[in-house]
Amino acid sequence: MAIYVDGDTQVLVQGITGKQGSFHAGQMLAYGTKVVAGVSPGKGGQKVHDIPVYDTVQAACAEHSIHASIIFVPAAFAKDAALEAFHSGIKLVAVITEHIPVHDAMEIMAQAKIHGATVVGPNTYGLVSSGLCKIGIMPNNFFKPGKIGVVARSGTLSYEIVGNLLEAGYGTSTVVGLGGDRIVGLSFVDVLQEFEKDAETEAIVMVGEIGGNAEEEAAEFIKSSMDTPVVAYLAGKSAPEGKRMGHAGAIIERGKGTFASKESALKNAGVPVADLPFEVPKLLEEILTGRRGK
Amino acid sequence: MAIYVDGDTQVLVQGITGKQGSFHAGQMLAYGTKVVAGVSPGKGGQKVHDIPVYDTVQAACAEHSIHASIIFVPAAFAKDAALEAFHSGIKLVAVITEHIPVHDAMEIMAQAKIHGATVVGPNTYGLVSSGLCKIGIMPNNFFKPGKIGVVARSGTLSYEIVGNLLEAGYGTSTVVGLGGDRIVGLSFVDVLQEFEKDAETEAIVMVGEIGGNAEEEAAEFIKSSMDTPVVAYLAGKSAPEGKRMGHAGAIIERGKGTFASKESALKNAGVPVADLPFEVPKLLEEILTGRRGK
Amino acid sequence: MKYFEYMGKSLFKEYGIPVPDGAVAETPDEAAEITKKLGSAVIKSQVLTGGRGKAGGVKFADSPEEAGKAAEELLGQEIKGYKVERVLVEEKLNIEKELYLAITIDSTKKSPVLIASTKGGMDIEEVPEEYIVKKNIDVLTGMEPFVIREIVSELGFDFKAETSKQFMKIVSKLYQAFRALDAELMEINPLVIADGQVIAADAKVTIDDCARYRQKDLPYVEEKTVIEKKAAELGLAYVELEGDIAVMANGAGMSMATLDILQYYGGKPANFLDAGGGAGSETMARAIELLLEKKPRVIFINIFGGITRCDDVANAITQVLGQQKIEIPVVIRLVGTNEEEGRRILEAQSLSAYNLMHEAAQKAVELARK
Amino acid sequence: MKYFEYMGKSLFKEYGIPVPDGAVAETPDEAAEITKKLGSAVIKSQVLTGGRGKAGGVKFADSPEEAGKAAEELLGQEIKGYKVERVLVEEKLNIEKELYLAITIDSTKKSPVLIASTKGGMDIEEVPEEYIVKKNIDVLTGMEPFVIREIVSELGFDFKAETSKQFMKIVSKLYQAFRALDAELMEINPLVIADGQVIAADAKVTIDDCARYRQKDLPYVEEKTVIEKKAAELGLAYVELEGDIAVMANGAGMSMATLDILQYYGGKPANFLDAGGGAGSETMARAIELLLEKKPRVIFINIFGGITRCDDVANAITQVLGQQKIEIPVVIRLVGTNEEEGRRILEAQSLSAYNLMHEAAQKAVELARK
Repeated sequence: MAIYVDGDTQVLVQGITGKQGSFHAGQMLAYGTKVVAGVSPGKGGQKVHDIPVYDTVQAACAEHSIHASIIFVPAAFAKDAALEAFHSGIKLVAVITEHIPVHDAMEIMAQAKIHGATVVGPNTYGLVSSGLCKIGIMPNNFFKPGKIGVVARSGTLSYEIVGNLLEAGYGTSTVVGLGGDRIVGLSFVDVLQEFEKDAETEAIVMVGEIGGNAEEEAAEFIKSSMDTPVVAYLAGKSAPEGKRMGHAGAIIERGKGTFASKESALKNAGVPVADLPFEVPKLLEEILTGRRGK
Repeated sequence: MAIYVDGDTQVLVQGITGKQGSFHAGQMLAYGTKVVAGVSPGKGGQKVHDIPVYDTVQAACAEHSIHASIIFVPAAFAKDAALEAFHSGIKLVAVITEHIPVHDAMEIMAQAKIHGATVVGPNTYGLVSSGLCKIGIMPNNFFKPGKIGVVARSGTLSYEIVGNLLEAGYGTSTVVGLGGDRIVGLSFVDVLQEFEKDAETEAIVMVGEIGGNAEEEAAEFIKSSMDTPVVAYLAGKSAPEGKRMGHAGAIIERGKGTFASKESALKNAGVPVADLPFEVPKLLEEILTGRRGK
Repeated sequence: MKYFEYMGKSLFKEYGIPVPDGAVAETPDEAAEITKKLGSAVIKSQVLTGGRGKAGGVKFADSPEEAGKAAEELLGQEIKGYKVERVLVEEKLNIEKELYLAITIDSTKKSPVLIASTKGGMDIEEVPEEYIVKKNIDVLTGMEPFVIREIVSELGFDFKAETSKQFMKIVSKLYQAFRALDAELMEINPLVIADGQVIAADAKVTIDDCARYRQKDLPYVEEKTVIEKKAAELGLAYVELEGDIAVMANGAGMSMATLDILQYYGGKPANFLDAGGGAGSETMARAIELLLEKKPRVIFINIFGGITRCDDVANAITQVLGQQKIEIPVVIRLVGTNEEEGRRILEAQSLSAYNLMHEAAQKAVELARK
Repeated sequence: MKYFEYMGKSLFKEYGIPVPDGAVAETPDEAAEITKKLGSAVIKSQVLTGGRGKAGGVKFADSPEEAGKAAEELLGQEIKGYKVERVLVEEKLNIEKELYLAITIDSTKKSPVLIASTKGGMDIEEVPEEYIVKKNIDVLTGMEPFVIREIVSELGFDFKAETSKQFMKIVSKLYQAFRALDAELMEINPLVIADGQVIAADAKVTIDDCARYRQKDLPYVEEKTVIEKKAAELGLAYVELEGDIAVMANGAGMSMATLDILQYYGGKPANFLDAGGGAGSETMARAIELLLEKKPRVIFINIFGGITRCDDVANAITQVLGQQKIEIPVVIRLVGTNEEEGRRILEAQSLSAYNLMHEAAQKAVELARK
């Protein structure tokens, strides 16, 4: 089992004829994802990796049953692409595009709510239910089936953690990248909630970073409502205060969203926090052994 | 029983300090409607017929449990008043105001859909579940409890029909005024659907008029999905083609929405159509007798 | 409020929708003058009705002289009952293709709807369904780019064609104008492709009367008769008819039913007058005076008071009757809100009112026959 | 991008939000000149940081001479590390009341949020909760009039007061500006009532960098160091730090973790550089050249390829090393998308790459100590 997507999920690629879109459509196919169609206005009728390309999402949906979409179009057109997907009734939309204006992101989220759609990202590597379906840009070889759920804000850092897990013999159930922007569709709490319901996810690794208060909210949720054990890693311990470290969300302001506040909230919720990425498997081992011992 | 509103419905009056608002708040109270609060920006703290007045719907909702609102504010402010009601979670909003720009009406309806609210009107006399709750501007004395449901586009014409029914000994369950504008919240089909579910509505009188295709749609619905008998009266038989008769909806264009097309659609659906308003009770009598005879 | 073609085109131009070169003329000389710059020209009668081409309201000219002559023929003519007071003189277009494009209000879906077709130039209802694209627009988000792409795709246009790009821009701008100007209808038929350019060769624009208060910059077009205009100034809906029984009722439906019932009994209504919407007694008094202007044989007042109060109506009647001597019979039917008070006011002036509409109507028809 | 107060106020003025009379000065003479018209004046240092009042960055003057003197004292001073290059010279306001008003982005609710308080003038975090009104705004419908009325009602303002009406207008216009200009923050603290007028006495405006492509009319403010600016031109996020290990990683989280791990092992990173987001090899080569500008002791490249491809990274490294002689050690960690090809490219140039991040980091720290 897995959350959000599984082996039956049929996927559309918006922006499939672009450099990133075509490359990753191929990678997703190679992973085993059912990429059934692509969209690129003006390129309708072409094929990319043998995937049929349509001019509009509407046209693609008329020919295929599509459950999820992944968006690669440039920032200036990403909002429109997302709305297009919502209007055609697609209920899961992963927005890979980065540098989307924050006002556009707010509109995307407001529209998603009206249409009952789930947005992963923007500025995310996507999500993958290991061995079943990858909707994203993560390297294929690290995502092997297993019982550990992973949810992270940052992309490469998740790969790092997932790589360490794999090294230690842990496969993953589903790995979700929330996205690095200030406004993203899913929160840690949203994803933890799903994992909690997923019988086959035995433990969860949460990869947070400084800025915002999503980790603190997650800590509260874990404390009040979760049974599945959670282990965390937090990036940004060494970041000097007030310096912006690339993500809009990673601004340390007014003493909120600091490493210390996140670490203490999580520890307070019984979540072990790793000092370094490669320590995560060890903490996981400890917490799972403890559980099994009970 | 009744549809939409009953004896427990607690009502807010938006624009309660205006001439129409205060007069009809009093009339509604006199009818027995639970008018619990009024809103008039800048008049918060006052009382009208002993009803407390608030500056905002939000403030009124903080003090009272409000199920429905009736709007009397001028056309230029009506959209804002409706959105205000929706945002405070009010699920039934009757908009009495006429001459609301059609673009505003479209926005009201789009917002109502998002908020899951039902809009009666605009340009309606409202609705009344006889003897239980009147949310509207119809004269009190004609609406006595009974088993006939009435749904109409036009106001005074409904009173005429309801008066004729009363004269003939028929009380009404619920009487709904759809409103005379081109864009209104409820269609004949919406209301017929509710009546069909209402065990105590024995028969329905539908009062249509030329223009639009709502009567034709109703005929189709009656034919396919209704068991409760329906009698109709249609206004506008004598209207010269192409002349606008007051309602934006009552423009005869392109041969659609004519008296003839409506009459034949209804008759085809087994609905008796009265030539004159005062003939409605007779047709009702016939259809009910026929039923009872079965 | 309907606009003349030349006004619609001037609005289009303002919003960046290409229209043919040209100008409006009220005299043959003006038409000739305009044609000097254009070389050859199309001379189009400006009337608030369709089908003007078939009615001979459009002429062509290859010189200023011909243009003057054409204008002379058209100006002053009547087309479907509308007098031609102006002609639009425009460049002749080298038309390759005629499209249809319109945005209007969809009452059923409660949203703006765009209608487009590759078969322009004819009545949209005669175009087979499969050539028509209908697209409801979310009024809250508007004409998003993806919606325009869907339209282009459904029409089967080539995305890369320069004319497709122009078409997309026109769709976007037309919707912008439609929303910004509170339009009920904006129709371009035909939208032509001429020398690689997409151009609005015609313009039908109707603006929502209810929005006039916030569209103060828009021109006002008089479609009404003198009496209709006076009624409009009072905020009342009035339509002139051919009969001899002047009618005042309240509510559009009720007013229509009143005409129906008069006709049913063999009477001929002189007008439709909806005094609904809570008009006060002063306004209603003015309305009754209006009724008298057409010199009817009978006045029939049919009021079922809701938001309209019977006492206001009674006051209006007694006020008019007190001020001027009225030779014709006035049949009154008065029930509803504040009915008792209304009757009391009438009785104080020795007037009486019917209870039942059909009885009153029968009486009015009977009196009109005398 | 943060704006100076004077720039924020000029935007406010454009959108119809009242601001004090005044102008910006770069010299004491200019400050004196402006004060001639104002009579007496406030002289405010223009720096991109808060708390300038407490730091002595605001002075008062009752004559042009005093204003010149005040400006002389302020110009060139440093406030919290920011050099004062301009002062804003403004009329003194006869302040009756100080309010707080701001609109910013609420990440949790994913919508704009308005924050208002009757206790303005101080840090909003020090104002007790009960004096703060927070209102999330529906980004699709905007600042509807009823929302403004709710704000006024929640603040306990008198609806009929003239200042309430002015406040309502300011709220509407501030939101309009916030949306139209792609702002991340628009803060007025204090929003003052002076002589019955509601006036923005300060202005903090931050514009979304991602929206610069569609906000071409807005001024550009340089907040970055020379190297940061060069990185920004490459589309990369770069922050200067104090250490000696130059770092390039991909992804903000990964880049932060890279700094964390270096520090964990006792190393000192010289910078933060996120080469993520699918930058090509050309861009990455430029980025590596940037790292060299700060003359670090070691270069540490830590790449986990996702959208970034390892072959692009390898090509970038070999390209730079092929073009210039680099005296310092380069520690590379390279895994992920197209890893094999990347390693092959490196090996062809006799370079090797680590597999594990912490081993690579330890090596980099070790080399930096030598």
